Amino acid sequence: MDIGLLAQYLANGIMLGTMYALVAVGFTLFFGVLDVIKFSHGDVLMLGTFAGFTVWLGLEAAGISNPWVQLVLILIASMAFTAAAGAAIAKYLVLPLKKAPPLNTLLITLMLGTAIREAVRLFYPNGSNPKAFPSLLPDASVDLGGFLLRADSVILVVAGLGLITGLNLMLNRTRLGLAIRAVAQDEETARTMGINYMVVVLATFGIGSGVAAFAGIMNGLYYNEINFGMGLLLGLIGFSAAIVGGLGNLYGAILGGFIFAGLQVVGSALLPFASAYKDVFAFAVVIAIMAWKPTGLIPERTSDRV
Amino acid sequence: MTNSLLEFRNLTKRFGGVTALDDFSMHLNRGEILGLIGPNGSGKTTSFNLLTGIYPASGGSIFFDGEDITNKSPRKVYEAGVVRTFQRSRLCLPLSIYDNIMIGDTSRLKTGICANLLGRKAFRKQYEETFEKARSLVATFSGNLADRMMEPVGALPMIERRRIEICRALISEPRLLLLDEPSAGMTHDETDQLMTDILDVRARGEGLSIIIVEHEMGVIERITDRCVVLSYGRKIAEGSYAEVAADAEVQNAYLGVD
Amino acid sequence: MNSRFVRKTQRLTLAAATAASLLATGPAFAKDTVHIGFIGPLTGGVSSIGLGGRNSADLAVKLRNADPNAKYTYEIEALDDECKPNVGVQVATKLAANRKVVGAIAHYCSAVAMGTVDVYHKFGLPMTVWGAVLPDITYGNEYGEITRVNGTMINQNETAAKFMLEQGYKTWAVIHDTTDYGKGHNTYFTKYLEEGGGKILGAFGVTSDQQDFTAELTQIKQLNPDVVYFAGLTPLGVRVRQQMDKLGIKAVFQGVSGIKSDAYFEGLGGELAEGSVTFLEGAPAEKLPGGAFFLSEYEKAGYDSAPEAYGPFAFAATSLLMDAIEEVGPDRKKIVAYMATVKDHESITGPITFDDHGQNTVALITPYVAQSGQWVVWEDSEYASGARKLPGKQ
Amino acid sequence: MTDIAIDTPSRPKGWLPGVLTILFVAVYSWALLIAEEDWEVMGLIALAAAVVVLGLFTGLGNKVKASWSAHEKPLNLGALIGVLAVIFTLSDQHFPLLMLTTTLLYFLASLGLNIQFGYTGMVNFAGAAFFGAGAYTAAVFGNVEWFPPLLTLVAGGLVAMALGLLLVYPIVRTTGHYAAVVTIAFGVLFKTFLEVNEILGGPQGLMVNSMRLPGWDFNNSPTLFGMEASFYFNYAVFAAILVAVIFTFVRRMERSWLGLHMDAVRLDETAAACFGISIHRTKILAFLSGNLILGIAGALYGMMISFIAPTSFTFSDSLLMVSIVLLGGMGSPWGGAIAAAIVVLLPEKLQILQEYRFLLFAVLVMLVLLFRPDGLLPRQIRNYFPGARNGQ
Repeated sequence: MDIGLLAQYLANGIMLGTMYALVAVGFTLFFGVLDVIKFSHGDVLMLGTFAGFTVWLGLEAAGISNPWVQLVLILIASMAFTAAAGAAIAKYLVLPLKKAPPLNTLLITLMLGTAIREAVRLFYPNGSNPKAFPSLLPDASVDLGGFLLRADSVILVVAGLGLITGLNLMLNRTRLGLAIRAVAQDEETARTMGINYMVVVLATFGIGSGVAAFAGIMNGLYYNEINFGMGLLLGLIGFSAAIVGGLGNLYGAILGGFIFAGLQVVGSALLPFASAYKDVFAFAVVIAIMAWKPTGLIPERTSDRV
Repeated sequence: MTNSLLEFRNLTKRFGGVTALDDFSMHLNRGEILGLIGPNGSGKTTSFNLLTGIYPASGGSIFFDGEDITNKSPRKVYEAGVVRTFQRSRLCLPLSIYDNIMIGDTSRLKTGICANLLGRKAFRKQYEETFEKARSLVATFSGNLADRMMEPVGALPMIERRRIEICRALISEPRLLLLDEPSAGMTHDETDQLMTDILDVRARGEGLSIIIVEHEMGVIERITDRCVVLSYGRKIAEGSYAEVAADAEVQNAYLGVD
Repeated sequence: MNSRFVRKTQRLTLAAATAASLLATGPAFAKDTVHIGFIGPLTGGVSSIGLGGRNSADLAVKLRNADPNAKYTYEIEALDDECKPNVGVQVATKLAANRKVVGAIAHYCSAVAMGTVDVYHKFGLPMTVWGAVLPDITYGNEYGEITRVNGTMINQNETAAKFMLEQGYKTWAVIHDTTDYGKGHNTYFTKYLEEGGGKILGAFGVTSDQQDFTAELTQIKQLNPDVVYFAGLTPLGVRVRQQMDKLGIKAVFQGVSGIKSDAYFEGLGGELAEGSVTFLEGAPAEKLPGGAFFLSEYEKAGYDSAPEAYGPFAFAATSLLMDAIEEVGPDRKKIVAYMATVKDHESITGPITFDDHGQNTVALITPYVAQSGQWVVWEDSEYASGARKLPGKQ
Repeated sequence: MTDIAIDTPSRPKGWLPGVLTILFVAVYSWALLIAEEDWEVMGLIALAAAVVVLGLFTGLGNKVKASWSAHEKPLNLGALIGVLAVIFTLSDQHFPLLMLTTTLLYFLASLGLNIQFGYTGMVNFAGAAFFGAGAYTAAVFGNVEWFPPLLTLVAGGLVAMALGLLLVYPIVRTTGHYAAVVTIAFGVLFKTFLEVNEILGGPQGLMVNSMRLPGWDFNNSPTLFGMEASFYFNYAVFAAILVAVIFTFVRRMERSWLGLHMDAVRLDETAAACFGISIHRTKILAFLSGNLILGIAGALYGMMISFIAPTSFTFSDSLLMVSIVLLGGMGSPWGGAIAAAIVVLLPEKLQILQEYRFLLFAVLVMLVLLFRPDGLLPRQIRNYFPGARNGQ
């Protein structure tokens, strides 16, 4: 294969992988502290992206048109909004079901996802139609022999990877991170050590959701289109990525995200049929990986006490 | 045929870096009641889990009735005649008393689709027989429960649940019963009663052997023929209750002096 | 201009003027209410077209109800097919199973219409297509119930191929959606293009809700065609055009009637849309015989969205159906029989004549070009005058 | 032996409450199906609410329950007769029959999911995919001239089962969330595959031929007592009988050792394994038989609506099916019937709700999960031979 073509696919894969990893780390974080799957993650992300979009409309109306200012404000608004939504969901839907079978949490958040999706479709002005998301990043590009390296893609990937690295540092180097890890390790012990359980849980859900919002904005900037259904597939992919990587730790999520993106790119570039088969291919491989490693590639420690 | 029903040979289990059971060898004679004792975390429940096939062993082997059953599936172990109770009660709370007890027995009954769905007459006969069997077993432990066979277990107090759990283990007429802290949460009198009932059932059948993990030393003293003491995954003593109770190492282990 | 049409227009205007007095005195006699159905994509990516169609049909009904000479009061039941075939079949069944409904004006999306024609036939409900362009909808069956006022994609692609070749382009790459709609366009365009000497370098089928076209476009970039021919609907078209830019493909973006909508500009913004080319059957509304009347009435009625490309056809189809009911009464079988005889029937889109498959012949095809954020008829554009240039032209 | 039965047989529970319930439900469904104005539907919903409240607070509900468990067989038969009676009275009405049949088929699908989810605890997020597999099979085999359409129905079930077989390995190996991802991935994969695969109609979908029995095409309108009935009449009667047969089987499955094993596996896999219950066998059996039912329901559904497309079988539709099971009550077949009626009929009947249906049901299920996790009609404790004195 031509080098330029290869580079194009590689760039695309890195882009998607970063996006998926950002979504997947949320699933891993939530699972870490509460042993639950919050399936509305993807739709909360969509909600955050729409919040960002709304802010952009507001800024346009207010005459603030500097793209950098817009971008920063959109990101802040979107991530803050999503973080608040994530924490609220944890408080009012996830924690009350802590004693119920874990599947119930999965179900209630699935239904919440549907509710959010439908609410945006029905109540956001003209919500059933796709929205044109603005291009706020410089569209300068360098043509490297058949491969167009664009400044905006580079910025997005660097920012996304930076955020993941930051998250990792936060988990490993800060007091909050320590507390999160302590709760993930053993809730009882963490409580007795004086960690404010509620605060840690809500913070985790807030952080995880905020990170996902970044992925949502990234998705909007990359495809220049957002719609009420965008969270569903992103959430599904993020979930699959987190599970395939193994719910045990952050690296699993990142690994899973890049594996999924890799599968999609390989599926669209190398398979002899239409590129639309890439999702079929990627999900089929996900199922195969689950058959091979039933608890993911980096498994969590078993906790079924007998 | 040897006299020993069960034999652990150099059984070892490691979880990650932790060695839960270390080179543990012991045997159980036919018809014997053996007490498995030791401080918390000394590997008692782990040895049950290895024996019943829940965890794979990291090393060593288990022989039951002369047959190597190391790393056999829980099902195979059950089929060989080994049943157990659990440290934390593991009944199916929404199900009736009868259902819970039958969980201990049905895999020996006919479970084919045809037998269950089409031949309802034959199934009914089976049902009626097992119902009587389960009911009389329950009556041994708690006369009052025998008339409430169709009530959900979740509505019963903890003590009754423990009794149901033992019924579930006994309904299949096993050869070896593993009791994991059966008296937890019971008063002294209730424990006494429970032990009497178990011995009662044992006396009715032939040659039920029992291994009991128990913290209540009164119980151990009263019913066991022999004791094995574990500490940090290693066997530190073996013998009659009086012997092990007098052992210095055992006393150290329990007092935490080491 | 057709004289009978003018008479009718005057009558309608008169009716509107006297509506107030009529309401004051009360109707002289109680008219029977007749139910007719409308189906189109009212939500989703192509909803602007669907809403335009619905409003236009609604306008036709309102005007007719204000006409004191009409024998019946009409009530329109508008249903949403979401541009999804299965939803279309569901709502078509609902409409057709409702005995009160005597006729329908339906479908913009060809894929949907392909699924529903059997339903109308099964229930004997006369249905007139107002926007779907796939030939097979009328020609693929022998159903008397199905008629169509707008043209098919055959003529459209013939004109398109000829037009683009005249502009001097030599090579094409095709992206089409994998519904009958996209595949049909691809087939006819390829046929006419190759007859005219153009060359297709590669054709790529994509699903109608695909997000990412990096794989297809990367290959297209390697093929380096003069023109990218896109056969699909607006939402997909927006994405393809956008990602072409991301990968630095400079070719002309040529669409089909499916992207002739305002949503195309809402999705892309004027800059990226600039210079896209598309084709639509029929003359633009402003230039149609009754178009000015239609547009002014539409404006007066105060709908919050534009009639879009196929609004006039929806208006014409609805009027035709009501004319039929006035003539033969609210009876499905009789309406079907009436439709078979329609010849030179006046409408705001010009005279309607159904051939033996119920297909109206709309010979005129109009090329449009995206200029400064809107679709402009080619002849009137700065591209035709030479003030602006399509990509790849000197 | 102490022998004090809780319910003294001196006062046998009457069949009357049960029969009256059937009568009421039949008349009610008839009224609901033909109601056209919103106020009529609203009134009927209010009536239903009133009856539920009445049933809960006056003990009437318990009477019905007792009556049903004492005379289950005749009353179940009575329910079937009730459904058939409603079908006959509506025999010339296309749309009400279509809705009734759709409800019946969703109910059927919920029975399949119930085996997997309600009994065995294997949540299946690809219900709509397996339902769709049945429908697509019907489309493919229905076009083969020599293939008997009745067998098409069976083939639909078998194909859904065979697809289930592909997933069985990962599914029995994984548990909980990991198992969830397998079915979710499959659901998405299935829909995407249909969309990109042009042989099966691609995104546009496929025509499905009608159901035919020897000498009888279901698309013909039968003549009843000199009146021409709707062709949906055929499907309604057929679906009602099919539901009755499969309902009986599912009930028997629940009330057998198989059902007990499924419960044991759901509630405690480890304990079940320690008592010799084969987890794999139970799960495979549950998953495959559930899929069989889903496939059969889907095949008949496809034949009835005569046109299918990938967008009919999306993840959201799977969720809707899971909602039916949850709303009705996990493991409660009758609950599934009520929930299916709510999920199918309500949005059709109340046009205002049509657009909001997914939102409405999502919120409803959330409320159920939070406040009534056992569903609208919670599952009763297993009674192997209801009505029998033994064990009572």
